[in-house]
Amino acid sequence: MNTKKIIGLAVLACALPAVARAQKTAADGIAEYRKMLEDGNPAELFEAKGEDLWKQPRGPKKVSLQACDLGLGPGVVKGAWVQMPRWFADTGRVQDLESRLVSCMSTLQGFDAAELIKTPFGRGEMANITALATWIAGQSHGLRFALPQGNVEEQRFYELGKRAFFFRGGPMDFSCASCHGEEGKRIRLQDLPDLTMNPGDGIGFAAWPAYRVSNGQMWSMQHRLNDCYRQQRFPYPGFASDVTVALGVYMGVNAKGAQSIVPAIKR
Amino acid sequence: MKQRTLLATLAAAAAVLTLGCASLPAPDVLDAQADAMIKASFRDQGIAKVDRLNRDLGQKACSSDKAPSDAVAKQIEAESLASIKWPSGGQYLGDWRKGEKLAQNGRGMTWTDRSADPKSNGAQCYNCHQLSKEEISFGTIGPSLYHYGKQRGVKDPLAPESAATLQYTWGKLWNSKAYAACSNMPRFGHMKLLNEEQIRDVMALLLDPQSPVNR
Amino acid sequence: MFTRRQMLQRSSAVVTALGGLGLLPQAAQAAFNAPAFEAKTMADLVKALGVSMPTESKDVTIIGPDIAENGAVVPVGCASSLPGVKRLLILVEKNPNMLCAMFDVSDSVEPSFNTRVKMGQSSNVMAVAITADNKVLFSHKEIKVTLGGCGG
Amino acid sequence: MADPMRIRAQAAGDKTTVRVLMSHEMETGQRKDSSGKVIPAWYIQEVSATHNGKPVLSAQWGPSVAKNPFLQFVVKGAKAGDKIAISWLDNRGDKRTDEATVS
Repeated sequence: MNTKKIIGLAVLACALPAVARAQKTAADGIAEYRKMLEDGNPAELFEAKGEDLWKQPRGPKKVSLQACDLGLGPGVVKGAWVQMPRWFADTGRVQDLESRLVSCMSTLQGFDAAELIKTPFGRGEMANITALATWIAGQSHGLRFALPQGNVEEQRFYELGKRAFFFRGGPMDFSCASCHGEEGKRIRLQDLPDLTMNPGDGIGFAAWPAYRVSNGQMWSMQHRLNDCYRQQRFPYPGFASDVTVALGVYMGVNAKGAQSIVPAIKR
Repeated sequence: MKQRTLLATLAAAAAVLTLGCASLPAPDVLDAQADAMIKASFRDQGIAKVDRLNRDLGQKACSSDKAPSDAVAKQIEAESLASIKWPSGGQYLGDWRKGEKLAQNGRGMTWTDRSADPKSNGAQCYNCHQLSKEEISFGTIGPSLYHYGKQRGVKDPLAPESAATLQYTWGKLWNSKAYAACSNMPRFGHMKLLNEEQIRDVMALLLDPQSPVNR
Repeated sequence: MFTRRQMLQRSSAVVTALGGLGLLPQAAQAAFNAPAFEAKTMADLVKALGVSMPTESKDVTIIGPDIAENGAVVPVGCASSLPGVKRLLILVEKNPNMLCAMFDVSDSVEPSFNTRVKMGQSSNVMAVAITADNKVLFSHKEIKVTLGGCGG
Repeated sequence: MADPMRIRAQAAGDKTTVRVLMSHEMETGQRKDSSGKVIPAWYIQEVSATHNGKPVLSAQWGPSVAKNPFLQFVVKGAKAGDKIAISWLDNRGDKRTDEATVS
């Protein structure tokens, strides 16, 4: 179309060293793209749904989740996300937000926990758990991660999570650390946070749940971990299984002080 | 009443005692617990079976934030080098155009892939490496391979002076651990991620002076 | 500012009220122009819209990033500073059907709209403005769609 | 019925910026499911807006508008307390209207 202008630009661009140009343009372009998406994150739709689900009487017992204890007392939502996973006395387990929601939905509302856990992501009650997690996590927007480590089980889960993080296996010899064990690396154009430390505000553990642009889905941390393991070419991790919770403790404790920006929007 | 209070006090003290005494297990106990936890947490899905969690010597030795001992690293490298299958008929090079397609393709071997046949897999090169100046979307986990052949002085890949580079490159693609025990790079030949023909195509991409890598 | 819940409650109450009165605004809308949305070329598109081929104009603006990290969601905007614009279109040249969105401009809104489109590959993206006196003008920009992630 | 929209309408001077998020699949009709069957097209075709009941905008969309669509536009003359209502209609005949108060 405007051939002259395009040629002009091309000539100008060629004056720069090829690689440096590609690098700068790509990084700037991606930053510009991400900025344009910030205003109007479809995650808001899931937050609104999650808030409704929290307050609605639901399940066989027709009660709401408002008596659910997320670690800060029954019904306290604000601040809960940045202190999870943590140990819960009533279940005697270290739980992340989603495994805790499964507990509350089964004890308070009468849902069958085993059924909930085997529901695929994005379907039925699992879609509801994701929406709930999105709203609950969003209520800690701007707060800083401070997972409790006072209980020995919490400490043990950190150690187990660390071992899981470095566990190398599968046909491609990948571990979590293959991609997330060093600073400043990326896959294609996507920056990879170093999850062995606090990678910074709103990065890594502090950026999920997030709306995934690539498939238009809302992804919780459980879903994020599940797909990491898929890409790692591992077998299928059970929803809320110990390995996923332990990894949550490892990454969450490492992220101490990082500010949560969730719900985020991601490629 | 008094007795009940006493009992309660005792119970509370016992609880405190239990908690207070509870301490973190020793590192080797934690190692065993982690292995058991991992085993219990995964299940088969499609082509991704739980036997993928059974680690060989190298995978096990490289499953920590600490590097393996020199002796173990040497053993892994020696065993890996010995395992390399060199190309049939000494033919190292295929079609760089097919190689570029493979380099762009990051698919294969996940539980959502139907088949584990190498023909359905990509070589994933761009995920971690820069290869050409045309493709700006490349990863940085591995070093840049732009001008890979050119920088190694490969003017004619079939000339005798190119033989050592050809051999090393084939070996690296077949079993990267032959040259670095804990390399992040998959073992494409050894783990049957790519077949010989596909590796020849990737070789051509890296070494043919006409490929986008060396142009 | 209302809380989200208040807003949602309001929203659903209003739906019922408007629906009951038969006042849902879409009743007033024109029929969907299927041929325009099925057009594969600019010639087909202008034919479906009953207008002439567009000419390039700096009075029409297309907004978008230079690079899209993912083609599934690409933020784009169209605007015009021309008086008497009655329609603004967003087009992606290399999509199977090029027309993405068509906005009818009234006196009560600014001739400027932002939305997000899907792009199958890197392409020229255009904003087209049609004025009340049937002038058809456009501007364009190239948006590069990158491959990302592990690709599996 | 479809999930509610998120509508934010913010006045600055005599102009109100309206941002809308709609919950919709926006299926193109060009994708196949895992068994190879084409997933039928399902997308919003018509969008309209009213300001205190008076139509101010109508739009037609194709399936290449992104999933969970976002729309931003500016209404002239709207002020705090006014009502902005948005409606959509998809190719299956499903529809939804939501309203927000200008802040």
